[in-house]
Amino acid sequence: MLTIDIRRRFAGFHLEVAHAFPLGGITALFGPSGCGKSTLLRVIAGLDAGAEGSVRFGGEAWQEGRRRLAPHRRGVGYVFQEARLFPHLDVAGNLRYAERRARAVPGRAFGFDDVVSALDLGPLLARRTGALSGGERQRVSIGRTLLARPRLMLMDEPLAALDMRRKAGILPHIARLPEVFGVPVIYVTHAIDEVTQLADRMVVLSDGRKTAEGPVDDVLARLDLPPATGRFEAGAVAEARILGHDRGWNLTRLEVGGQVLEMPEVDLPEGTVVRLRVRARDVSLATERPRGVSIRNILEATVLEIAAEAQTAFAEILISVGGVRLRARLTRASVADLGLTPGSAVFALIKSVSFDRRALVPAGTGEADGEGTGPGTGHP
Amino acid sequence: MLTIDIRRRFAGFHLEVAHAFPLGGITALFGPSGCGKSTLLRVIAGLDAGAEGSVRFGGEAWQEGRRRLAPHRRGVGYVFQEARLFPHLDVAGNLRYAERRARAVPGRAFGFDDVVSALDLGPLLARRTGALSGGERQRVSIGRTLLARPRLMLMDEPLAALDMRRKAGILPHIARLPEVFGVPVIYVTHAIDEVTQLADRMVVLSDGRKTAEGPVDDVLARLDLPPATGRFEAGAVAEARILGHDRGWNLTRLEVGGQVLEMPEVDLPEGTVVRLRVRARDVSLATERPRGVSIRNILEATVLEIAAEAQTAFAEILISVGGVRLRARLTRASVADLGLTPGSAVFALIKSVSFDRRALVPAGTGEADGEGTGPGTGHP
Amino acid sequence: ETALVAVAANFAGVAEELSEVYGGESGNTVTLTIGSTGKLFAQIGEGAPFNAMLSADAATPEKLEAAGETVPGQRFTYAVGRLALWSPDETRIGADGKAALTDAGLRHVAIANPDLAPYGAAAKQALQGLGLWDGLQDKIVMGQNIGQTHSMVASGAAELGFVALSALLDPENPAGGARWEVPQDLYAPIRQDAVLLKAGEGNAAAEGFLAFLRSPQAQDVIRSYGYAVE
Amino acid sequence: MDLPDAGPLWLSLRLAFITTAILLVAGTALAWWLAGTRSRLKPLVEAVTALPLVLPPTVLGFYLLVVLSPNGPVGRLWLDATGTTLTFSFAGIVIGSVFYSLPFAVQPLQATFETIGRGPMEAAAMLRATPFDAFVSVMSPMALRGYLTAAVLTFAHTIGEFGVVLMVGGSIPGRTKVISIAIYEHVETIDYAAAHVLSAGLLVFSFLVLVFVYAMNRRFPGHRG
Amino acid sequence: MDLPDAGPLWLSLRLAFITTAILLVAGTALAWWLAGTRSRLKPLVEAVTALPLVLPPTVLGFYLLVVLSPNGPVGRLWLDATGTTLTFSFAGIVIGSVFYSLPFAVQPLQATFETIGRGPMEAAAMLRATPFDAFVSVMSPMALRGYLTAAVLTFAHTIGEFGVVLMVGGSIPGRTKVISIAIYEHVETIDYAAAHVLSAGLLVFSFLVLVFVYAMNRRFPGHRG
Ligand SMILES: Nc1ncnc2c1ncn2[C@@H]1O[C@H](COP(=O)(O)OP(=O)(O)OP(=O)(O)O)[C@@H](O)[C@H]1O
Ligand SMILES: Nc1ncnc2c1ncn2[C@@H]1O[C@H](COP(=O)(O)OP(=O)(O)OP(=O)(O)O)[C@@H](O)[C@H]1O
Ligand code: MOO
Ligand SMILES: [Mg+2]
Ligand SMILES: [Mg+2]
Repeated sequence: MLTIDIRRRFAGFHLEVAHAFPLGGITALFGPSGCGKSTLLRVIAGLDAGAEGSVRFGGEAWQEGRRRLAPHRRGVGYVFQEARLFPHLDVAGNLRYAERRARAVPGRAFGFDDVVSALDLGPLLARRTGALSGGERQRVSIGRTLLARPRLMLMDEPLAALDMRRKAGILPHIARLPEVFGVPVIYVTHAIDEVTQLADRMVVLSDGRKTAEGPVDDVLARLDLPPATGRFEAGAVAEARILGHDRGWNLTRLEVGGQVLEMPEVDLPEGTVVRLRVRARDVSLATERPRGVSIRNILEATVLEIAAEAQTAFAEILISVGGVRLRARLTRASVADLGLTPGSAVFALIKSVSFDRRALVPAGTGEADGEGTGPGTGHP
Repeated sequence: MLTIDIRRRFAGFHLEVAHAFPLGGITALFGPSGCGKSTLLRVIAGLDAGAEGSVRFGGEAWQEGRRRLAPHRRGVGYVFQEARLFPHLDVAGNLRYAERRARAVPGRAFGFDDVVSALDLGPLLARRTGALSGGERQRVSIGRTLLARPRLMLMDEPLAALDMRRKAGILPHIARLPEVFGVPVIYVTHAIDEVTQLADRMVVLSDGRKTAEGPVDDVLARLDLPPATGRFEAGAVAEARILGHDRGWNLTRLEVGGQVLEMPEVDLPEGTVVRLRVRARDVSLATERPRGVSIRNILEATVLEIAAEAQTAFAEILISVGGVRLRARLTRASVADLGLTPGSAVFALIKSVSFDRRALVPAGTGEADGEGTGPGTGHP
Repeated sequence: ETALVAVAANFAGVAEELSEVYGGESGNTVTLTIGSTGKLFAQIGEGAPFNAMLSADAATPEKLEAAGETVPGQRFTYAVGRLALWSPDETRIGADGKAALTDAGLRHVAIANPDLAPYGAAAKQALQGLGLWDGLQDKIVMGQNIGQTHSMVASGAAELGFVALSALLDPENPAGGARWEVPQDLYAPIRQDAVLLKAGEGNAAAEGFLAFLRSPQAQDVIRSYGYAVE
Repeated sequence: MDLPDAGPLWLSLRLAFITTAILLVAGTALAWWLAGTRSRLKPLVEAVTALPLVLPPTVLGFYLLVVLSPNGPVGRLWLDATGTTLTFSFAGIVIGSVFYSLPFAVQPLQATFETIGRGPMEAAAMLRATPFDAFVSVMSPMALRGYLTAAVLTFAHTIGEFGVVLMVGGSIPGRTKVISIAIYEHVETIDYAAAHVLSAGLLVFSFLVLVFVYAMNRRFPGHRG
Repeated sequence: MDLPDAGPLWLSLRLAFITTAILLVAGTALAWWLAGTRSRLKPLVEAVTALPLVLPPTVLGFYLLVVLSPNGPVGRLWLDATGTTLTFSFAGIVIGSVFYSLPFAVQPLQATFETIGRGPMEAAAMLRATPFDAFVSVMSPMALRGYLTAAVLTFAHTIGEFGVVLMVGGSIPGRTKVISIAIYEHVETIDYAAAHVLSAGLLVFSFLVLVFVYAMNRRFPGHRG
């Protein structure tokens, strides 16, 4: 556990957060601009001399009152919002800088070349850092931090400067950090799609206070969060088992709540249990089974709960598909037209094409506390 | 027209672009990290001493060969990727700096307070720039540039550091720049949602070359672009007329191709003609009219064209709704199951909730060349 | 044996020649260190390793003796300096130096600082004797020592200056231009005294060199530079 | 002991103020050019600006005397133009001080400009600031610490220096006899008591000025990380 | 004319190298402390570091002479420890030069450190670099331009300065008679020809050294915009 209970006061801004971060997997730190995300990371890293309170990393006291363990002894990696490459070194120099200072991690070697190829840094190695584009800079910064083999990665909006394809290329690497290195990640972002793709858990900050925490989907589904938090992306996660593939149509069949569902083909063996994210806005409901529609997934379901959102066109319906809970986002008008009430038997319509690559949630790397077990721990 | 035909050579990178930017509306400059977007902006702004070729802004020659008009005489505003606030001034000082140097724009006053409230800068005014969060910095930078009342705005990923709500708050202001100020905008981004929400036209750069250009939807619909460009967001834009509002259900009715469509309520008077973006993946097709479904918009349509994407699950269908062209994204399996062929009569199913606030395209400020007509032009 | 001898700047050229001659004859080595008289006084007070001092005045050796820094009874006048009015411009000075000093076109007269340099004090006396001191106040510029004064004239910045005659007569490097040797009755003799310092007690080279200074051979050399000897 | 004459102190302060003012302006121009140029001459010019330091002040003063005297090229022009000589005048010691202290102004300014880089100037140009405007309104306040360094080094050095001033100025009371010369004279004439008083006064005075300057700099910090 | 004696030049170079080396190290420590401290003493210490400049070199030399002589506190200690006197020795003129040139090292370094800010040090700490490591491997190369300025000012000033060295060292050939004193003496003793030769040689030599240094700096640029 990384247990913090800290206060930081600026003129006009006051951060006060107590939280226990499990040392495993990826925790997203999510919140609007100016809510204190970067400040919180700086306190954890030991870079903020003005913070008070306690920060404990497993058995180590990193901060107690105003007594702080020096930042460089904490073994945290920090991908800064503004990259902070060393201008006097070229790209390779920046990477080697970190590599030379890394602590050996027995068994799990992950060398210079691996990082270079994973982040596609090869063509940049001989470049001056001043001659990098914004996105290139950020990739180098991520690579540099990886090569230092930290015990805890703090990442401050590392992908904001990257395009979708590059993002897509890097996200899986970040997602695998906890597994590959045993290094837990605290990941600051305001992009909800990054949260949903990467994180196991999330902590929502708002104006210096923690307003929500928990597994990503639980948090996203909470009705009391401001809609801009990502209502549009909100949904539910269902456990599903891969039944088989239809290579001809490039489809994969899954079993969800005893029924069959199809999605664009994924490269996983039959029988694998996956977590499937279903966005509420991609779910329609029908009172009779439609025919001749392109929508391939028509699941029998029961309405559990209906939450109409006043002053808006929308209502959110919680349904059960053979015990698996999903959410549907409809207009209030449709709810009325179809006469939906809790208990109604309905058909849930889910377009197959609505499952993009974000749909499969990484099979959570376990919330187990990693202290002393991860390869990166055990040294001061 | 801003007509450029320029070359810039770095070791290992070569930018060569000829293009004519209409001086009206918003042109998105889109492309992956490192493709040369920032470099191109710098050449237009006159900040790159190493570029060759010509840059002409209306009747003015900004660059001819290596002879360049000094950057400060061009009257361009530039929101830099890294904000570049003046550290010796507080936030108000940064804004006033620009304001004092602005050229008067007769008639269309847009003062300090307007910018401050539009960008929610009030609480930051007395702050040192060093005490701003990443997103706050970027908002100040946008405000500062606005206050200088440029003749052409160059924006380099200005919203990358902003959360969705703030983004949503600022996007409309950026979208209205061409109207309110008569200032055309060239907007660099790698976020396809910003392109679709903001831009009238887009130019796609790839490795220093222009690979596509044109109206946003045409470009996004092009099948030869790499899928990561934003296939997921692709769609079509339909002209629609507002028929009326249903205040009770918070819905707005529109006429599209002679048929009626409902979307979450928008605040526009009856009779207004708008451009409505319909994402291909939100459109399903049916061969018979479904009943008892929550999907409110069921439009009669004809299949015009079917493009199956080899090796994927997907097919893209061009349909006509009373002459208006829309796109639908289905699985290839469904196309086969429904036996769709060009000419098939179908029903297009479009969820009302699929229209978020991005759906309404700003009614393009006309592609007319703004020279001498815009209030910001006419001075050197 | 070797000795370190501190020498006033105006005598440095002569002292060099003398030390060579002395070195050749005695086998001792005399190393010279050059300084202004005031500076040398301060350094000696702080334990400078000088064995002997050839001062530019008589007062400083007296003070040193009073302060107990010297070997008593060894003080003597090794040279008497002479003052000259000099200009590199031959037409500036005719037979009568006073005329040159009252010329309407004269802008600056350089003298050494009378408070610091014996040659300066002498120049002041001479000007007072000529009745020109008050009238020339506007035109007088001062070097801190006679060397700087010489530079001011040599560079042409001051048209005229009171310099050491010895500097004009340097056999290796005779100065051009015009000079007027200031009549000796216009100023008190510029006695330059030498002393054996405590650090030089028992130093054969230092004692020998001081003795050599009084030899006729040395006195000839000294005279050849324009000094008088007693 | 009498109260020491305040004349040399005022003269020194005037000299130091004027020299510092001239050098902050001229040094800025030169440092800015050096920081921005891609000319192949740059290392040569940089080397030349440091050269005045290499010669002993009195010797440099001697050469300046030659150049500035009515027989020299510059002095001739000045004489023709003003009817007065440049040597042994206040104007002359200002020129001498400016020349000698040049590196103390140029070098810190150049270093600061180069460390700041062109980014802020570009940002200002994009807000329609002319290069001059941008320099005044953005670059120089950002370079405040560099200016402070340049000013302190130049000012203090001009107060303390006397070799060049002595030679070029001729130590004329009320015109060119600055405080450093006065103190020097007291030491040379073995009037240590007067030297102590003057030195102590100068040190205390300078210390107070410097503390004030640095404290102000702290209250209005420029660009700090 | 004979070839001038090369001894004083070597002595000057040794003195300048040693002084510069000492000051780059000691100046770094002081400048780093000043750049980072929030102590209320900061403006006082900053003012004190500039003070050596305010006194005329000869006068400063005089006070140093008093302090370093065996009658003074420091000189006493030195004498007891080494059996030699500090005054009129090479060690003594090194101390004098270090003291006098302190501002030329501290001020540009501090200005550069402050302009760079703490960001890079933080980034290095996050890569497990100790503060010392981070300083050596990140801050100092980024501050290259500041070091260059400090080194050039210190080096050139030590070569050219003679007041302090003359007073403390006593112009003893082979021990403390450096080139600047030699040139000064030639001028004072009206041996202008020798002075010209030495001055020209010194200028050319220094110029070449400086051009080389600046050209290297250009080829391996540090942090530029
Ligand atoms: N040194 C400081 N002095 C005063 N206020 C500060 C300081 N540093 C940060 N703040 C304020 O604290 C708040 C939190 O800043 P922080 O950088 O943690 O935000 P953030 O959540 O990271 O935002 P963003 O997503 O925009 O980067 C902001 O309002 C910011 O202006
Ligand atoms: N001064 C330079 N010297 C050499 N190469 C450079 C220089 N500046 C930019 N480049 C290279 O030119 C290419 C284009 O850079 P540019 O900054 O225009 O990219 P970009 O499209 O803005 O990328 P991003 O979205 O990451 O900001 C990159 O490969 C970059 O490394
Ligand atoms: O040699 Mo002196 O001390 O200038 O008269
Ligand atoms: Mg932040
Ligand atoms: Mg860019």
